[in-house]
Amino acid sequence: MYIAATAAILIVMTLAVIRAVMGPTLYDRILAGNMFGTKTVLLIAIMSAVAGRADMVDIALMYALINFIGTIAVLRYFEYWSEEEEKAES
Amino acid sequence: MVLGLYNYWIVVLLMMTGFYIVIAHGNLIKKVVGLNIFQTSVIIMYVSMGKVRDGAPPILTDGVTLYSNPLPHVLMLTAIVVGVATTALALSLVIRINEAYGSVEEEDIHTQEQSS
Amino acid sequence: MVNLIDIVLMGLLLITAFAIVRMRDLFAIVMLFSIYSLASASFFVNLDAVDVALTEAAVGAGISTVLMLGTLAMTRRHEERRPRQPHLLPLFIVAVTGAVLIYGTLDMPHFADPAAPIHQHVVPRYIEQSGTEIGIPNIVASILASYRGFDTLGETAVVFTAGLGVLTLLGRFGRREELSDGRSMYHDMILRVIGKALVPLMLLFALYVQFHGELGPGGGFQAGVVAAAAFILYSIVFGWDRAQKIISPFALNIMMACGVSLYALVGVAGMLLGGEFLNYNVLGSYPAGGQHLGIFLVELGVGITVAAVMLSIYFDFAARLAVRKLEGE
Amino acid sequence: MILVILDILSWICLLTGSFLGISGAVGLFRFPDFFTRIHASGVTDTMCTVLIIGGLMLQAESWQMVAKLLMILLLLTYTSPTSAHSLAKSAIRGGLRPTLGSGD
Repeated sequence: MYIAATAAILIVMTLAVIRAVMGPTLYDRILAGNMFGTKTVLLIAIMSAVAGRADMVDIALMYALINFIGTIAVLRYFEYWSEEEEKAES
Repeated sequence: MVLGLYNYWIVVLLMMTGFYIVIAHGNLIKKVVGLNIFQTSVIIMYVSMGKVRDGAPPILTDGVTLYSNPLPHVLMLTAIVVGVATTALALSLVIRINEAYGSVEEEDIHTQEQSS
Repeated sequence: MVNLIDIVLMGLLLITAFAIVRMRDLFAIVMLFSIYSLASASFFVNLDAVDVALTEAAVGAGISTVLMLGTLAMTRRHEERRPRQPHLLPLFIVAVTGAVLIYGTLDMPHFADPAAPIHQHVVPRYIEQSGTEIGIPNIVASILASYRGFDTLGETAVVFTAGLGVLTLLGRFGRREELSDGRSMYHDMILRVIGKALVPLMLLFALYVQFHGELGPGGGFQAGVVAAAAFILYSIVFGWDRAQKIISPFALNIMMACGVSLYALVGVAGMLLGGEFLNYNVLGSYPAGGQHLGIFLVELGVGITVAAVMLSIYFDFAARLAVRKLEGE
Repeated sequence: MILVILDILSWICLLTGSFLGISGAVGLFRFPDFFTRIHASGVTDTMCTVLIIGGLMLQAESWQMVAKLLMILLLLTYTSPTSAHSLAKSAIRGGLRPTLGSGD
């Protein structure tokens, strides 16, 4: 059963990478990156369940925390750029 | 017989991709990304060398005798943190170059150097 | 299942790497690079390198993405499309180097081969003896902090030096309180609430990783990065000027030096008590107890240095951005 | 008996979660514009996480594992809608507009 879930998550990851490579807008790439991140958390959780080790779940926990920062940082710099553009236009 | 080496070959491919970015592209930020890809592929290389078939993560647990090799893990763990510190240094150099020359393209910088 | 995950993740890594070569938009490159590092980190978990995966997770998706984005904000977003000399020469060099390396791998033992030479020397001793000699379950931590403690001292010093380098390149001395990096995300209420809830959780998790590092994956390097990431999140959501009031750059500079000094002092303490430099056996009343104390202090030093350096680097970038904004106005 | 029921429950959870995950990814891959894509991934992502982590929790051997998985679950249910929300908001602010149908 684990292997079915793993395969499904790997398929999702592949599709997300393809979307991130194709774009077309930057937001699509961020969305795909975000999705890749959550699926990585799940993949690692499944791997640690297969290994039966609680300490490997720490890594998934770390991802769940850090992935959020990545997305928020991207959006923060987007705001920075849109401010710059507003300034350039005015 | 050769199939057992596919991991290393893909690593070499990744490494060469990073190398190609570093030598063929003029944009300094892209060069830094290329260096990072190269570095990550070296890390993958070491970690794959440390894997032992059916081994467990190198944390001692009762009833497990076969562990993967912890030594490459130690070396690579520090390499990652040192890598991000040096990446930060490289990026701050890029920022200073951009302030001095108004560009992060290698060729622009070169022409400005020539003309001055 | 190990092989399935291995092959798929390798494929994903290749796709991302090739896409990065072709991409012109530097922003997209940074995004793809963060995906690349996420994929490589799950790859590390798959190959049993849990500590490496923890580090890569904290560093790759968090800190290096943030730093690269900061650089992009200060430079420009697109690679200039510019016909260079035909790409044949670099391609040729790369092909030759790659062929030589692949030729080199032909002599290597097969992937995951238990009989490979790398597993025969030194390592069996670490695996068999570290449980009794050091007395902590995480072999990686005992090699990192004790058997190869001298290496790690060097690495910590390198991180410290890189922090100093960034400080000299980007830091502005003098007053910078009146600077701000512009509209923060403070106006976004959902983000503010979630950010406020997450920051203490992350700090708690950093402490867990720091002090649980002897039992499971973790240790000073990872904990330092997570702690820095918590402050970076705060700084992103609430503004850099607010974050600076909580932890001042001056305090960070002191912490940077204190961490390395703590590490080195533990070594010197070993010498004073009659052992060698970084020999922890003499620190306690019995060897394993001394090892415990030594590893605890050393990891603490590493954690403090790494956290301070990462945060100081981020603050330097943010300060530069703020100065740029001020000069632009 | 209870173990069998737990097994079956966790299988159902894992399979449904995988199905939701794949449908979200297909949506991300096939839908025509950004807003439909974020809809596809945002709707399925959280439920997929809940189901898969829940399935793993039913299989877990120790309470430590259950507690850690619960932490992940909580974190993801907090962060993933938040980032989807901020992303959509940021896209609107950045001038991206949904493509509307021809109105037929």
